[in-house]
Amino acid sequence: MQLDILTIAYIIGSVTFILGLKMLSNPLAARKGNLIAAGGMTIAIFATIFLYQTEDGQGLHNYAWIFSGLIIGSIIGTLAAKKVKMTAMPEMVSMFNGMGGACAALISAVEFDHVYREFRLDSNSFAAVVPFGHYFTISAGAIIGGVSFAGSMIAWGKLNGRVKDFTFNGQHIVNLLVFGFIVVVAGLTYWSNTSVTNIWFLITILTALVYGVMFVLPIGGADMPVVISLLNSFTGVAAACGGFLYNNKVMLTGGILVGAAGTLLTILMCKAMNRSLMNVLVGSFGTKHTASGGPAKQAGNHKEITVTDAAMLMSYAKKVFIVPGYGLAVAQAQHTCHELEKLLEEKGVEVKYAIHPVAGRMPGHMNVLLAEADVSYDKLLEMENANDEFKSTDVVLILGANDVVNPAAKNDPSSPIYGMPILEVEQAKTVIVNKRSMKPGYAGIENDLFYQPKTSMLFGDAKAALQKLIAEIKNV
Amino acid sequence: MQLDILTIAYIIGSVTFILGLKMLSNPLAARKGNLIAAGGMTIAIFATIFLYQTEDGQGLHNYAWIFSGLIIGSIIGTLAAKKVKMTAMPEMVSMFNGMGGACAALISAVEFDHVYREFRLDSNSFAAVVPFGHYFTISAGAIIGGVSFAGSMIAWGKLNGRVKDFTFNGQHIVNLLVFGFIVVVAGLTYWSNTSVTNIWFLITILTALVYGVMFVLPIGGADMPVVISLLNSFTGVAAACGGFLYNNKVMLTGGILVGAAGTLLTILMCKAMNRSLMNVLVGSFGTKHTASGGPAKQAGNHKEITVTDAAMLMSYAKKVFIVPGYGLAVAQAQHTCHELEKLLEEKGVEVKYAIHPVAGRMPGHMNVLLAEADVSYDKLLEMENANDEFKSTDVVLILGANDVVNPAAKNDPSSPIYGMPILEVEQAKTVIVNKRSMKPGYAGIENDLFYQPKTSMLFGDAKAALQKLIAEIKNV
Amino acid sequence: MENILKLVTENQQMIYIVILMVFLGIEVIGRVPSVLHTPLMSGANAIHGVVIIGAIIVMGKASTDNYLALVLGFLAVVLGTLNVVGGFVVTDRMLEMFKKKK
Amino acid sequence: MENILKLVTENQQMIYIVILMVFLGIEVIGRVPSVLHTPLMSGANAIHGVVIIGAIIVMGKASTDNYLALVLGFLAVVLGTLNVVGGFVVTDRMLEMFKKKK
Ligand SMILES: NC(=O)c1ccc[n+]([C@@H]2O[C@H](COP(=O)([O-])OP(=O)(O)OC[C@H]3O[C@@H](n4cnc5c(N)ncnc54)[C@H](OP(=O)(O)O)[C@@H]3O)[C@@H](O)[C@H]2O)c1
Ligand SMILES: NC(=O)c1ccc[n+]([C@@H]2O[C@H](COP(=O)([O-])OP(=O)(O)OC[C@H]3O[C@@H](n4cnc5c(N)ncnc54)[C@H](OP(=O)(O)O)[C@@H]3O)[C@@H](O)[C@H]2O)c1
Repeated sequence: MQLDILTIAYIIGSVTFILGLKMLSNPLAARKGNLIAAGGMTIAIFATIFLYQTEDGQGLHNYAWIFSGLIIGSIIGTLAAKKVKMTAMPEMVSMFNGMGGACAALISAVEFDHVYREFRLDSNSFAAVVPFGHYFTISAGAIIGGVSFAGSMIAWGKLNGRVKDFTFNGQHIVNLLVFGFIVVVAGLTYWSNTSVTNIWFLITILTALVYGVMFVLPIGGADMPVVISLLNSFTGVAAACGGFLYNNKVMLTGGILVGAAGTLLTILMCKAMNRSLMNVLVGSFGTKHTASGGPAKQAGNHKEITVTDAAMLMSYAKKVFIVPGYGLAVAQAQHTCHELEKLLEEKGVEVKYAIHPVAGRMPGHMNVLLAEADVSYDKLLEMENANDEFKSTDVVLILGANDVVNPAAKNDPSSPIYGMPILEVEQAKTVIVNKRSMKPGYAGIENDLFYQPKTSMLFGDAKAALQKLIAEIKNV
Repeated sequence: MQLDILTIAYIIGSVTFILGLKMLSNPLAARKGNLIAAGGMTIAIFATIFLYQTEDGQGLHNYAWIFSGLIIGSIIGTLAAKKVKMTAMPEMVSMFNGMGGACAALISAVEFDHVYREFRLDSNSFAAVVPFGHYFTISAGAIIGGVSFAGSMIAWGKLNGRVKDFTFNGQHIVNLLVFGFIVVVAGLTYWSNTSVTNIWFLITILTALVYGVMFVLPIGGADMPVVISLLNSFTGVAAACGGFLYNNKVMLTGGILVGAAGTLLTILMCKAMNRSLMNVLVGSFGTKHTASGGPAKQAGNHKEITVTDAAMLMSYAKKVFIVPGYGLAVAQAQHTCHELEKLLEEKGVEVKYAIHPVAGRMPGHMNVLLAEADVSYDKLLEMENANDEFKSTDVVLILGANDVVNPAAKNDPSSPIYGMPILEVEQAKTVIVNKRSMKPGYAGIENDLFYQPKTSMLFGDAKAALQKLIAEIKNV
Repeated sequence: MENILKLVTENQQMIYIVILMVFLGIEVIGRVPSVLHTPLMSGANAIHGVVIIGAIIVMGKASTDNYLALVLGFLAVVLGTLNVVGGFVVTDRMLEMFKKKK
Repeated sequence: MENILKLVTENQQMIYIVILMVFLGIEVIGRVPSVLHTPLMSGANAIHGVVIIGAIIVMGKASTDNYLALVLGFLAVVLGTLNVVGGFVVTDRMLEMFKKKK
């Protein structure tokens, strides 16, 4: 009876996960989908706590531990999630993903301990008593969870600047070797004498952690969203291992669902950047070019524009396009930007935003950022539509964007970003670029646009520059 | 070993069904998808024949019967499918669907016979010895299969004109009563004395057949595609019952897949006609209005046009739109129509086709028809695009279409087709309508378009009229 | 009530398979263009012809002296084959026409 | 080889569930607009937090004197909860911003 209700709770959980994920991929229903999945998760969790029975018909105990764990986790989780700044979202997601991976690895560790205590005295190897399938799920959960945990931590560190890119020659071969080593050690754990089984298992987990670190280290910071999505699907698979272990359908279905969806999402993200997953993982895209590019390699002369001139130009324009980028997010200048937009509109200037899908550091970053400042939705143009309109635009104001307007993506086949669709701002009459220096953006490459006759630079922090612009325009 | 391979064959079968259906809903991959599903089906069938084992480990026998059945079915099926005319496709599909339903019902009948022989002597009712779940699947398979078979036959008859619509007052209440009767009889079969169990079961099946007939009879002929799609999903569920019965995963998954997909497809079809499923099933759409409409109710005067004048008009037009409809298919005039198109193009006239999604008697009917005559794809405009272009069109030539150009769908809220999107041909300069008389189309309602000053009628069979037109245009 | 609940646990996996299949059926069809409705219907029609497997099992298990079962089973095999073979062939013919368009 | 084949039959239903789930995951994501990539990633992230259920089971089964298991299990519960709660809350916050657009 009790178990039957648990089964039903699990079915409800699985169904809400599917529904939730389905709705999450539709802009209008996304928020409701998230809530539905959260509701199903809550049902599944409490059903487990109160209804679960072990094979011999006993309920769970250690309620004090369980509830304190739940309460502590909920409080920290809620606080962290509520406090994090919008720009730090991807870091937060990476962090939470790491926690999930660690959880899966810990479960496997406890389960291993359980089996180990039972058998270490009676037999001389795991292989003799533990079915391979059972050991395999334990081991896979530990390894995948460990890789996901360590990788996510590195991704987190990279996103907030604590961890720097690190590459050396032959790194991918070393990584492959480490991976092979894990497989060997996992085999040794199963087949070696029980006196050392636990040591081998410990080595398995440790090497998995090392592999996680080495896997993510060489990948450029700009590619972290892709990596996080991949690690996300790893954690899903690790959770599914737990589902196999306990023959628990809700873990199994939830884990596999995320594993599959995450893998596809990873591929879709790569496609949006016009690159292959292989290229992201092995290409060391971000790093190499930060090294080779850099401010030394200036290709020509750029010209500057004063705030007064910029204000004049924009006040008398018919149509102004604002191109927001990562710099706008860093400067937290979205509200000031919205102010400028309103001011110009009052003066009869038509103002629109051109949103590049990968501007910023996470997909949809600019949409979220500008929504935060209450910029109205119909002012935001997607890349294709914006590109159609630049021809009839008088002034394009670029606020802290760089790679997404780099014409090298169109013209220079040797450029690492070649093939990425960009905002073709050079079709407009005038281009004003606001950034703090001539330094390159995340891809670490020079931007020809800045040296073109149409373009003038307006140096300074985005927020400060916008404030000055606003003051000047009010005077015009 | 043998059974393990069978399991794998079934998994392959299930996967190919999913893949096949997925590909079928994408125009470019559809044909490949159909072949993949067919391949999976072949594997599953032959694996069953050679690898299946009963619970006591025996293989199947009666190979001679099985193979002759397969061969006879294949030959008839292939011949029928190859010989059928394009316009008769929906009838053919309905027929095949009925065969599937009958097959499911027969399986249930044999299975019932099997159980009955085993228990009739030992016990006094089925309820005492047969688990309810087992009986339920047998009974559900028989009933659903029977309804699907009988309904499909009636649908087939309606489509080829052998069965006429038939309605009486309170029909839907009678149908509900019949359905209730089936449920009662199915219950009696289970709980009554074994001496009469077999009689009750026979009555169950017979009433299911009656219900299938009565269910489809009142529905208008034009709605048959929707009904067939619905019966299709019934047969899917009946097949899934077989899957439960034999704990056979490939039948279960295939059946449920088609059941779910078919139900959604039915709803999508209704949406494409801007009606609800309820309205289709209970509305008796086609019938009522064939009765109330009809040639007597002419709303005004129509004018005719001679072939010579029509030929002149079209030869000197800049842009001509052809609107094909059911009449073109009936007259098998697609090749002649293509000839006219080529002739006009030679004369420098721009010719395009406006394709309404539900023109003809099956979705995509016109696309298939014109493709058969090698009309090039980019000449076919979908409704929305065609509607944008009519304004700049000199002559619209309507060939055997009626309901899809009826302005009542836009203007007359009391019309049964009100709300259906139509081709707005009255925006063009001139409209020429070819049909054989002033009779209404499938919905059975008057068409105001024919009485408008812009419109002139060119009476006659579509093929004959087109041939005359071609001859005249050659003379111009 | 308790019996029904027990059925749920006993057939847990089946229930999962059915639910997932329903979701898949709906997802896979998603938003097809109405032009493809007929071939899709006919393709789905061919797939439920999988019921032929049940017919083969029934036929193959029938004892050789049970003529009722033999005849009904034989009929079921023939009809099921008609559904499968006819369904796939008819769909292929229809799709062949469609492909020409490109 | 034969053992592996046997595993297939024994875990037939599980295999079906896994395969169907993979299909569903792929179908459901389909073609999302790139604007939704981040919230979708974070929502999926919250869902795999279902691993918390494993942590609860481990914790609830650990004997009260096995401190290693208790401590590791407790840690697992805390981390799993972080994943679930943090994941859903962060996703909700993100989507709240998106909704404002309309
Ligand atoms: N969105 C995603 O999902 C995603 C995912 C993976 C990778 N990426 C990558 O991230 C990049 C995004 O392109 P992007 O054009 O948005 O950014 P970007 O190319 O990284 O350029 C940002 C620019 O902003 C300037 N900046 C920094 N702080 C500023 C401040 N406080 N005020 C004004 N300017 C400031 C920087 O120049 P100064 O230092 O001179 O000020 C920098 O050149 C692309 O390479 C994309 O492929 C994005
Ligand atoms: N396509 C689908 O999937 C589908 C599904 C369900 C329902 N329907 C319904 O079917 C109808 C389709 O509209 P439609 O405009 O294509 O056809 P329609 O409204 O049925 O009209 C066909 C017209 O063709 C004429 N005709 C018949 N034989 C002819 C011949 N040999 N030569 C010339 N003309 C001939 C008839 O008039 P005469 O008798 O005067 O010649 C008739 O008025 C709609 O009501 C639609 O809702 C379609």
